[in-house]
Amino acid sequence: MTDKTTENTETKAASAAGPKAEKLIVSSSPHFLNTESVPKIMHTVVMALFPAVAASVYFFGFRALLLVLVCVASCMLSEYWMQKIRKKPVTVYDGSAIITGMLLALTLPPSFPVFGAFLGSFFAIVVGKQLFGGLGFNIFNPALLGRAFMQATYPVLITTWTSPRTVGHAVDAVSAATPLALMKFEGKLTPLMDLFVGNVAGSMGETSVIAILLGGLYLRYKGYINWKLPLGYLGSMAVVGGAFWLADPARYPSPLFHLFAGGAMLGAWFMVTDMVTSPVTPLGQWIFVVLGGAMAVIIRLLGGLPEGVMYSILFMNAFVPLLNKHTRPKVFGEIKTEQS
Amino acid sequence: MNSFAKMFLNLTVVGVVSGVILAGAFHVFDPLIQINKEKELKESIFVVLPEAKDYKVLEKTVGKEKLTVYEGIDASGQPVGIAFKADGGGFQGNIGVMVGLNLDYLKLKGIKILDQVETPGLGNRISEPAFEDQFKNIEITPKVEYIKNRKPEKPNQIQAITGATISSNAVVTNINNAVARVLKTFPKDEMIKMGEQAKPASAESKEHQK
Amino acid sequence: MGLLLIISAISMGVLGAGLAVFLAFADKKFQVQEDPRIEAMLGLLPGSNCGGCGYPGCRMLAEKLVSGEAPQNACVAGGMETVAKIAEMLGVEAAEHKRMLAVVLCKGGYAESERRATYRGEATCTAANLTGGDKSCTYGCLGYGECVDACKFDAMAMNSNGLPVVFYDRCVGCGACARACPRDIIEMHPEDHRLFVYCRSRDRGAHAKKVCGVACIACSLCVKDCSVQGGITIKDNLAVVNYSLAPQNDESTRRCPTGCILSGMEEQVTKKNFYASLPRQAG
Amino acid sequence: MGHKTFDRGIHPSYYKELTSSMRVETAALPKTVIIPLQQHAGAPCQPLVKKGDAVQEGQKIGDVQAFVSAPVHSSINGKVKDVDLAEHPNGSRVLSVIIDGDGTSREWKAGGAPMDTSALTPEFIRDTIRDAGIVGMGGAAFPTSVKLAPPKGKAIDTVLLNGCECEPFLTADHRIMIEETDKVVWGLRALMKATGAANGLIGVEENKPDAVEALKKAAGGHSDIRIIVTETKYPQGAEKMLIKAALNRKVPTGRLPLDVGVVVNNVGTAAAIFEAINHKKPLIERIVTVSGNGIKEPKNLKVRIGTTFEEVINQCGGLAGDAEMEVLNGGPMMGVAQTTLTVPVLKGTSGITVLTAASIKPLKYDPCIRCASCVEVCPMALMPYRLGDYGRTARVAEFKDWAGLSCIECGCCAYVCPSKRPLLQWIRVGKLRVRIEAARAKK
Amino acid sequence: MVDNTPTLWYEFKKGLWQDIPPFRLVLGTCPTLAVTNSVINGVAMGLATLFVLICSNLIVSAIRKYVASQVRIALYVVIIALFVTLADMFLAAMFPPISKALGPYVPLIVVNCILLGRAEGFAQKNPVMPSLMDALGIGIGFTLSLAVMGGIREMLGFGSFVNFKLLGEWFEPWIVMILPAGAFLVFGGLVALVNYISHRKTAAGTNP
Amino acid sequence: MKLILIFISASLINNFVLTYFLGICPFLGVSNKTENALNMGLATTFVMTLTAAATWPIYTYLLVKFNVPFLEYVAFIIVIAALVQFVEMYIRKSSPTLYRALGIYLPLITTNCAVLGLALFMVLREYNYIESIIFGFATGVGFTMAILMMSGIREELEFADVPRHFQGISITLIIAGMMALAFMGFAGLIRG
Ligand SMILES: Cc1cc2nc3c(=O)[nH]c(=O)nc-3n(C[C@H](O)[C@H](O)[C@H](O)COP(=O)(O)O)c2cc1C
Ligand SMILES: Cc1cc2nc3c(=O)[nH]c(=O)nc-3n(C[C@H](O)[C@H](O)[C@H](O)COP(=O)(O)O)c2cc1C
Ligand SMILES: Cc1cc2nc3c(=O)[nH]c(=O)nc-3n(C[C@H](O)[C@H](O)[C@H](O)COP(=O)(O)O)c2cc1C
Ligand SMILES: Cc1cc2nc3c(=O)[nH]c(=O)nc-3n(C[C@H](O)[C@H](O)[C@H](O)CO)c2cc1C
Ligand code: SF4
Ligand code: SF4
Ligand code: SF4
Ligand code: SF4
Ligand code: FES
Repeated sequence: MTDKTTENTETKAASAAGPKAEKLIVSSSPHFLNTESVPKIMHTVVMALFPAVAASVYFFGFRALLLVLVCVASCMLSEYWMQKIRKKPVTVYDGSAIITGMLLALTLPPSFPVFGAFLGSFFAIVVGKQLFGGLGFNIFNPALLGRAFMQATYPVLITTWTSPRTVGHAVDAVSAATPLALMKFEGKLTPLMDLFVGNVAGSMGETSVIAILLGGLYLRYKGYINWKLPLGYLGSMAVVGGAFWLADPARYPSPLFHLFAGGAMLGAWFMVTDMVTSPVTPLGQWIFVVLGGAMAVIIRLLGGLPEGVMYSILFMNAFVPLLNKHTRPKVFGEIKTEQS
Repeated sequence: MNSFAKMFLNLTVVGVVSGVILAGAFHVFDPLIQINKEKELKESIFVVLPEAKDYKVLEKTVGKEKLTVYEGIDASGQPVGIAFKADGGGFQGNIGVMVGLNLDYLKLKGIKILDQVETPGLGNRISEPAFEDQFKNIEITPKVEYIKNRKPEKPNQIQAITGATISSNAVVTNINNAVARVLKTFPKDEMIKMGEQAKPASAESKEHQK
Repeated sequence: MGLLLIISAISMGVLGAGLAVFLAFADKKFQVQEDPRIEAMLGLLPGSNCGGCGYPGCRMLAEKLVSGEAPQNACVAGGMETVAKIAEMLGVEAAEHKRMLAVVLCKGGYAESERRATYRGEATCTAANLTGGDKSCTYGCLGYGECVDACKFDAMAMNSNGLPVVFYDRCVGCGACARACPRDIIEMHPEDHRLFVYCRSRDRGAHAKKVCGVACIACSLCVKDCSVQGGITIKDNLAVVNYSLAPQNDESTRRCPTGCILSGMEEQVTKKNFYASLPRQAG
Repeated sequence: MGHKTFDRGIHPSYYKELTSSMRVETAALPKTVIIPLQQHAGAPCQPLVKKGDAVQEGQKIGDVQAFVSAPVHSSINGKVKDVDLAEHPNGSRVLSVIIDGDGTSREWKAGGAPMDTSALTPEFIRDTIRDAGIVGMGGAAFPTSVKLAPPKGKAIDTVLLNGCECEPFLTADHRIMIEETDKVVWGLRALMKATGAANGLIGVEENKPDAVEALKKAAGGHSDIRIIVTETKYPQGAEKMLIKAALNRKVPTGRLPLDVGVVVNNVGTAAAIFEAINHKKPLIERIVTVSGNGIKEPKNLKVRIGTTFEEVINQCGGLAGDAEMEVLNGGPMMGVAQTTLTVPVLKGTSGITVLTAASIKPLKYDPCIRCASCVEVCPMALMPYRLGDYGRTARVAEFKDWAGLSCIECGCCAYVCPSKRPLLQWIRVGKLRVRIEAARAKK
Repeated sequence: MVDNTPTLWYEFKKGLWQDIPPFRLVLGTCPTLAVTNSVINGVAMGLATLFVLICSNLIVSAIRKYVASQVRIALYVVIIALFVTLADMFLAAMFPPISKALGPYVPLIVVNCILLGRAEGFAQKNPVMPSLMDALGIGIGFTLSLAVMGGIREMLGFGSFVNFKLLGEWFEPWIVMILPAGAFLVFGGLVALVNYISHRKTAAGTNP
Repeated sequence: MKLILIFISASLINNFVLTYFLGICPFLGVSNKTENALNMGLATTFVMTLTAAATWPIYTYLLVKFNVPFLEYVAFIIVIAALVQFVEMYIRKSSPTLYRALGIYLPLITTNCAVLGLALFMVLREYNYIESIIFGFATGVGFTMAILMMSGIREELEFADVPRHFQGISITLIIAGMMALAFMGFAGLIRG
């Protein structure tokens, strides 16, 4: 049985209101609600993503801006298109598709072709979101799904990086390695300060820790994200990364490196926290982030791919329904042994 | 007929009949399959040892393991190099490489990827001649190495395939491991001696056919 | 070649034989008889799992039928044909099976009855009823069509007056609609019932009349007009038909001042008629 | 912060300042009252009068022998106009006694000091309470005498007076605690006596410091009475939450406060008990907060039971404007919306809240975005988003399995939902379906 | 036999659309997913299955009267395995590259649900001729389905069709299509397409 | 150590369902409810472990010893069919409740290609006896995990507004595709 959502209610209620209505309204309690709304939340997240977008434009120039625009536009268009052909109310302006587009763009390398960005956005929205019925029903994080699809579709293009253009550095436009790839394949470590500011090669929005933190903390301040999720995820990464580091400091990087490099920050603040695709129960949330963080580090250090954040989140997404079902909090006053 | 007898008969008869049919079929097809396998082996040896026209099989058992190398010989029966298989894990699964080594044990003569299950379009480009050909005349001391995104600079270097560093690395590592093992097990002079004693494969297989 | 043949024949033979012995042994040891009739019975049932029989799903009913716990005419959705088949399979005479139909016992749509408030909330009848409902008549149809949603056989629709309509030709009598209605407006009746009081209001006549033009006002005219004594009675300000007594023609309904008691002949709408009667919509 | 409380819950806007400092005014004597014969949980009363009878203020006009029930009394002097079905604030039509007043009224006063509670017997207290028709005035209107008669083997150690009044807008209890402080404390002592409880507690939310002050002063002489200041949080006033906050005891699911040795009563109930015993006055009037942005002059009024909402509202300046409004019996969180203004004030009517169309919830809702807000606020630790779905789709087995029956209908979940999903309404549908299913299974 | 002729055509035809294996019956999904990264592989797999299906349906329907019910499944499976082994050897001997590409999925025809499904569901209850037609229809339907899947995946994944470069240099192949994920996605999409077409058909049928 | 690696590899990294496409039919068919999925997973795990335990000796002591490798498929399938049938009969007799929950899935397992695939892979990879059993068990665990995840997701989707043509098998396959995308993260985690 599907959700009888808005349009249903509206048309039926409107017709039922009939011609002879008096001036009293009846409804079921509670009668007044708080002022949150889905578009409000989503637009705040869009705002929170601006620092990261700005940083990517600063470091990677015009192309970064182009990619963000292409992704956002194609996400919105895809959503509009799907909702039109399904004859569903068009909800493009609630902002969730904008977030998906921005986040997808931020996970792409600056040199990624425009056509690929379009394809990824299309997949993210149409297959990753609308095929499940749109906002709220998707199982996997659409942006990450789009990224994973691109990773599998154009693995070479998506791992071709350019250096950031900053004063004093020679521009190496052809290709450069990301800090994680340097660590993994060449055993070189990037200075933490560069990572923090974002002065490294990598996906557009993943590079600048400070810009992401700014947005993330703003969201936390607004109360739209649960502190458990980002901190648990990062904490778990730090602990597992730290364990490796303590075991063999020469071979494995420090926990701070894990937190600052790659998609850890963007993932922890904006993707782990995606409400739709994370668990709703406290215990479920803990399991989600702890296992996710650990898995990200393990994939980074031992796996075939340099980046584990995306896969760890997607993988844990698939467990969310089970987690929600089986980690329900204990009902107030519930007693185990029922005595009569 | 009671049901047990029926069951018994059913299964036994089907078992015997299928056994017989399969044995018959095996008898017909197996030689063909063997020929295919041999042809594949021969072809790969001839690829990595281009001058070879025939080869000899040299075997030696060290501990539990049996090592096999193939000595390529030219039309006149003179050895032109040795070939051997190098196996090891790649990105997805096993990568098997046929490696051709110079008789002087200094340089590779060529390689051929026999089997691999790497990602099509990425890792599986190790099977492309462009990659395999890089290994011609590569020095094996101290070790074969790969470098990324640049033209090789040293005589023991090849360039890794972009986006498939792991597969490239696996090929190189496999080769290094196998070369080291062959060098240890089949010292140069012993090899020559063994080669003189062995018969060419073509002769052997003919015998076998009879 | 010969050896190979023999080896494989023997090994397969032995394997096959061993297996046969093993299974035969297991078969003897673990034999449990499951009634194959259950499967066959399931094949006869409509398979729509409508729940009209009172069991959770067709399979359950099949089991109960085979074990004799359910009457052969338990399946309401399958109709006479199914009953006959079931009876045949169970080897008994087909029980009498009267076709049941759903009847909507309220005629106060938008046109006839007043709505005193605006309802805001989930557009289902149960939900609206929880708030008391927006209708002045607290017994009448709320018009949110929960019964229509409950009908699995596409046998209902809401008409333009905000009342549900049952399609005479489609209804299989499963009773899902009656169970769904929070105000008990729908009743299940055998096909031969014709006389219905299309009102559920237990209010006194004056109030009932005030809020709805077609309410039963308990004026007793139908009680007097009924040719059989006690065929129609008044209970709780509402006329009640006693189906074992009252003749099902429309004699007794002639003088009803609000027209709420009717012989249902004219009520038999078929799906086709219903949709044909709708004004054509563009596109 | 730092005050006792329970887990989860919400902090809605309270709007209590509208009426919290207003003294209680006595409403004008109504011309007509409609007194439903069922104003309480339990069996409805049978009428004791018929059309045309003359009745006196305080005269019993309906009663029944059932244990869980409470008699009803006429709240004015006059003549019975009719005994008929009439609109009830719960939305149905209920048998009611309609009385035309003659404009006179009597005094309920007994000379001298209040009785000494230690001189009374528990039976006397219980019988007086029952006779006076006293039911819980905190909302649920459960007959108070029943609560005071615990089954054998259950001891009650604490009587907890509920002065939290966590509903937005409502200030009736607040005013009672300030203006009738002594009556409340006396009522509490009577309740303790009736149940044999050694402790008396009064739970008050921290946003009513003046009430706390007054109560502390009045209870000063009694060492067995303590005032518990709780955090201002909704639904602090729900009895399970209050017991958790005050005593750190958890009432097991499906059980009563009684099972943890507690009886919870509203402060208004306690004051009514004082009047019933000392003044022999049955429950015929109560304090009602009339507030909300749809009311011209919000007030606390002492109203005769049976007065129509219309009359009450008119005494508060009427509705503010002609636009569509919502009139609630109770506060905005738990109140029941009325379809007409001709419904009467009941014993359990603690407030009449009128909200303008613009300030109530919207009609439209969005899909659930799994934001977990509802899970985070549910004081019963349920999973409202899922219960809503199960209720809506009538999936009874799952609804029960996910503990839907434990919902106390506080509405926190629906309040916080950013998608504005009518969660509580769906849960109610689910509970109803469970009940129907159970009834059907029994048959 | 003669009076059976009209239905024989039906037995054949139903496998082509009405009961087309992987999409409608949702049987034999594993090979459908595993070997369809190119048209050739798909067709080879389909033909191998067709061969086994014909043989096993024939034998099963021929011996159906002599089989003890308790060992029915075991027996059928053995018969199927016999023909699969034959097919496997044949491929290895005659078409080594295809044999290599199909890998372990040829032996897995043994447990392809289609074979047992048809043996149990059809051949066991029907005479030889209809069983043959059924096998042909289902087998060809299966082969066609694999070819379509293979076609789409090869086209997108390599930019070619039957190894013939169709899409030009501008096309950057979608590697995902050759990977497991692509197989699932394409399969899912095709099932939806089949649903769509049949929904359209039924809709057209009821509202002329 | 090798045993642990085999376990992780077979249950996670080279998950039979999501990377080798084995056992898809039950994966699609029995994943609509978590309870069913769990039971199916357990039954499959059980049969897989037994299969590994039973086919290994047959391979080693019959097929290899007598040099008749071509009988591999036939011999294996006989053993599997017998095992499944035996387990079915046994459960039916010993625990009717368990049979109610599990029994209906057992015949499905015979035609679950994951079981035969398991035996074939086991031989191909030249595992020894203990390794084979672990491999069988781990494969079953991997199957159980995949089918459980899928069932959880499908239960969640009961309330989702999936487009009509995509409902049922179609969306299930697409979700499987997404799960396969997510599982790609494990690629190369343990080589070989
Ligand atoms: C779908 C997919 C398939 C991949 N296949 C291979 C592969 O076959 N061989 C390989 O070495 N790396 C493969 N990779 C790994 C990445 O491309 C990895 O980042 C790369 O090996 C690093 O090389 P680079 O430093 O040249 O970018 C694959 C990645 C993805 C997402
Ligand atoms: C059927 C029933 C029986 C009750 N029995 C008792 C009782 O024996 N003792 C008691 O203290 N309260 C009893 N209660 C009252 C409850 O504890 C509670 O105070 C009442 O339901 C109102 O609670 P609320 O206003 O929080 O909804 C009973 C309630 C119900 C519904
Ligand atoms: C969500 C919720 C909120 C409540 N809030 C209050 C309240 O603020 N004040 C109050 O007296 N009773 C409140 N109640 C009722 C109490 O639970 C309890 O029934 C009452 O205090 C018992 O006293 P009474 O029987 O004298 O009414 C609330 C109940 C619920 C379910
Ligand atoms: C805190 C927060 C984080 C979000 N993160 C993502 C994200 O990582 N990827 C994405 O596609 N949408 C994200 N969204 C938007 C939205 O939830 C998402 O598109 C839904 O998954 C679509 O159903 C986010 C929304 C919020 C409020
Ligand atoms: S109209 Fe009612 S009784 Fe008739 S088929 Fe529909 S739900 Fe069943
Ligand atoms: S008959 Fe009942 S369920 Fe149907 S629309 Fe009327 S009130 Fe709703
Ligand atoms: S589920 Fe019930 S108890 Fe929980 S917040 Fe909602 S209304 Fe309150
Ligand atoms: S608060 Fe609303 S949107 Fe959030 S989880 Fe609950 S029902 Fe869903
Ligand atoms: S084909 Fe593999 S399980 Fe059906």
